[in-house]
Amino acid sequence: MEPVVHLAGVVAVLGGFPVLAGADLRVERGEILLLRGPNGAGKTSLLRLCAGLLPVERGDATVLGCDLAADRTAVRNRVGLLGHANGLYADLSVADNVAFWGATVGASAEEVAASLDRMGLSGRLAPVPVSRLSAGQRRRTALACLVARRAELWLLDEPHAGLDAAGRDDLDATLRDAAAAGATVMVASHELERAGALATRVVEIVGGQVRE
Amino acid sequence: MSTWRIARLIAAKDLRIELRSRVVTNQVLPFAALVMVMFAFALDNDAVLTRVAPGLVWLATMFSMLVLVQRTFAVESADGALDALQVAGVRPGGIFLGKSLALAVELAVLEVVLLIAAVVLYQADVAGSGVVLLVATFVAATTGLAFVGTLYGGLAAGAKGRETLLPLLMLPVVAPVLIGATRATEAAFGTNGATSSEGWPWVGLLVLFAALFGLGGTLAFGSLIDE
Amino acid sequence: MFAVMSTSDQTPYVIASYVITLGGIGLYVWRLLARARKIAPQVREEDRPWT
Amino acid sequence: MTPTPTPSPGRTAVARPTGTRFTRVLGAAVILGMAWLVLFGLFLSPNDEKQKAGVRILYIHVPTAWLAYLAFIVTGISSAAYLVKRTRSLTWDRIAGASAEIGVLFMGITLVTGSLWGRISWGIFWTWDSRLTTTAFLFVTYIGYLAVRNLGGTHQQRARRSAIIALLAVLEVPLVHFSVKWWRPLHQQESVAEGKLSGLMLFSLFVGLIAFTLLYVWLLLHRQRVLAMEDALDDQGLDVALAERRAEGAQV
Repeated sequence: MEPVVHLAGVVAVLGGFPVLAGADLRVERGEILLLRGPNGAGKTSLLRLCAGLLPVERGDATVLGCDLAADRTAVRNRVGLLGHANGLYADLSVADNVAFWGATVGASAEEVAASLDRMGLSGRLAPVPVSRLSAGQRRRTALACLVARRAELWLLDEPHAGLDAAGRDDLDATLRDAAAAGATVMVASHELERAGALATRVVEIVGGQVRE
Repeated sequence: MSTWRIARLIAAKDLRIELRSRVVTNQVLPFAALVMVMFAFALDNDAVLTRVAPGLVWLATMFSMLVLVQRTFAVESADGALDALQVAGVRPGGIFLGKSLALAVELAVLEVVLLIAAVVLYQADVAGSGVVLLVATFVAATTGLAFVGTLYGGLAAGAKGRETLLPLLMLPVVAPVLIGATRATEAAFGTNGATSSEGWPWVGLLVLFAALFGLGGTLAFGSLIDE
Repeated sequence: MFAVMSTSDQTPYVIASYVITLGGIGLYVWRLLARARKIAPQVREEDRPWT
Repeated sequence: MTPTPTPSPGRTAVARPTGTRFTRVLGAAVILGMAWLVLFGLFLSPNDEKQKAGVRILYIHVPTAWLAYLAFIVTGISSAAYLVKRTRSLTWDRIAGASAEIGVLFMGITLVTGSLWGRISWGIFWTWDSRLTTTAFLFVTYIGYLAVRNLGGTHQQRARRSAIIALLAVLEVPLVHFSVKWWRPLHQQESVAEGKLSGLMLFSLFVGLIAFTLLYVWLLLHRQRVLAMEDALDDQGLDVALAERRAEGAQV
């Protein structure tokens, strides 16, 4: 079965610096992969590359059957990325944000409502503008947007950061459900005991390279 | 998702943000009106003011547009929404048309205020037959400006330290709109004997400008915001 | 149509235009070749196919 | 594929970094041409009975203007060539960049000599006629293009972004030209004055055109090669950084 993500000797450059220096990685469908590694090792760049945001300077990268070196826009609507930034509109309410991001990929109103429910946001928080939310609540909103995306490949960068205990449980449950439903998840995280229990496989990223 | 549906979705989102944040109504409109008053201080001769009123309206529009474009893309890059839009695989042409539509609506509101200011402050008056010409000029010029503003605003929003690039790139490009719209508005106002029939060739130029940059922008936008 | 200006008055402008043109180009050429000489040693031989 | 750490090239100075036999011959021709231009333009050719000595400025003003326009046409064509998948190569991007830079230089000179000529012919430094205004507009537009060129990102991103801005600029030129032409028709005096050069004066103008065209080709070759070396340096720097990055990975 063709791997969801296949990287071979991938080099990526950011501001002249090789953030990825020959990364090799294979990820199969349904896996929850944990990417561990010190700051600046290249975790974030790897996720952004898989999402088609970072150009492949050298090497080959195939995600969901799309060759990123040739055209890195084809893969985008099948991938969900939650980076350090939440990608939310501060002036809009929680419900408006999730509805907008769901609509960009054609999610129905029910799916949007389910996503809000899933992350415990359908109550009094829904009409509140994102600008007045706490960091944890914003993270939940961003996750709700990701759930509404129904992506085949989930890419999450330090998702547990800023979440309270309940939030982390919801997150883990969401990721397990997504993997069970056939999606593939890649999580970059420092929190080993938390993410370790969740992951089906752990890899180390050091100096822009991947070590099993 | 067709490009038009995406465009409507993004335009609605932008306008809803504006309704919630009220930046245009509370900050940009007063700024534009203030610019018109400053012109009056600077030129302080009523005959001159009336004669150059059309030029001043469009100059104030240009400067206010820089602020509007910077605002509309600051909203996107504040929390990484521009990246999220790209990852959502939204057709760049749709983003371009959507943001242009929202920008055009904001520009139109701004131009109405400026026109009122011109009539009140500069005693500009529209000859009866000129009204049709005036509306046509404003619609064509606003569309062209919205396309150019969104296109070069997208490039400037790409990465840090690019905001200063926006005026350098955009202002030369809108020179034909400044010339065309001003001449057509003069014809509509009947300034120094201009008849409204003289204005229509300029409207033709504005329509051509809007069409070219509408097409060019839809094709080029994806590459310009790709960081 | 043409401003009344004696030939002798015009000469400084004519000289100035030639000095500005040739001087500007000379400056650009000098800066260009200096830049070439500075970075050429660091570039590998095969990256300079024209030699 | 681990890159072999590049042998650090010796510090020996390179005799002709971007020169070849062809550019040496071309360079000699350019110098000869310029000498002829100065000789004929300033000394051997007579004054014009109407413009008097002013006509001498035209022998350099007109060629630099022509070459500036040619430079921007080359930038437009090579930008289009880069965007077409079949002919995509960074060489096109470098030609576009080099030509635009030379174009801005020539355009700047054209504007200065143009205003000097205006000063002694019509008594004023600047008139808003359609040619001068379009020239000034192109000057500012391509300064914007050069600013876009060094916005960073990979060479491919730089090339794609610059090519699009160049094509948008090309789209823009007719719009500006017509809007200005309707606004202020061409200045009768200038077009008349140029039209009727003859004899030695026409010859001087001809020498100017030849000399400046050769100069443009010479500059383009050298500038493009400097850009090629700078890109190669970036890639080389990347190999070194990659080696260091891998070493960092190995120690942990």
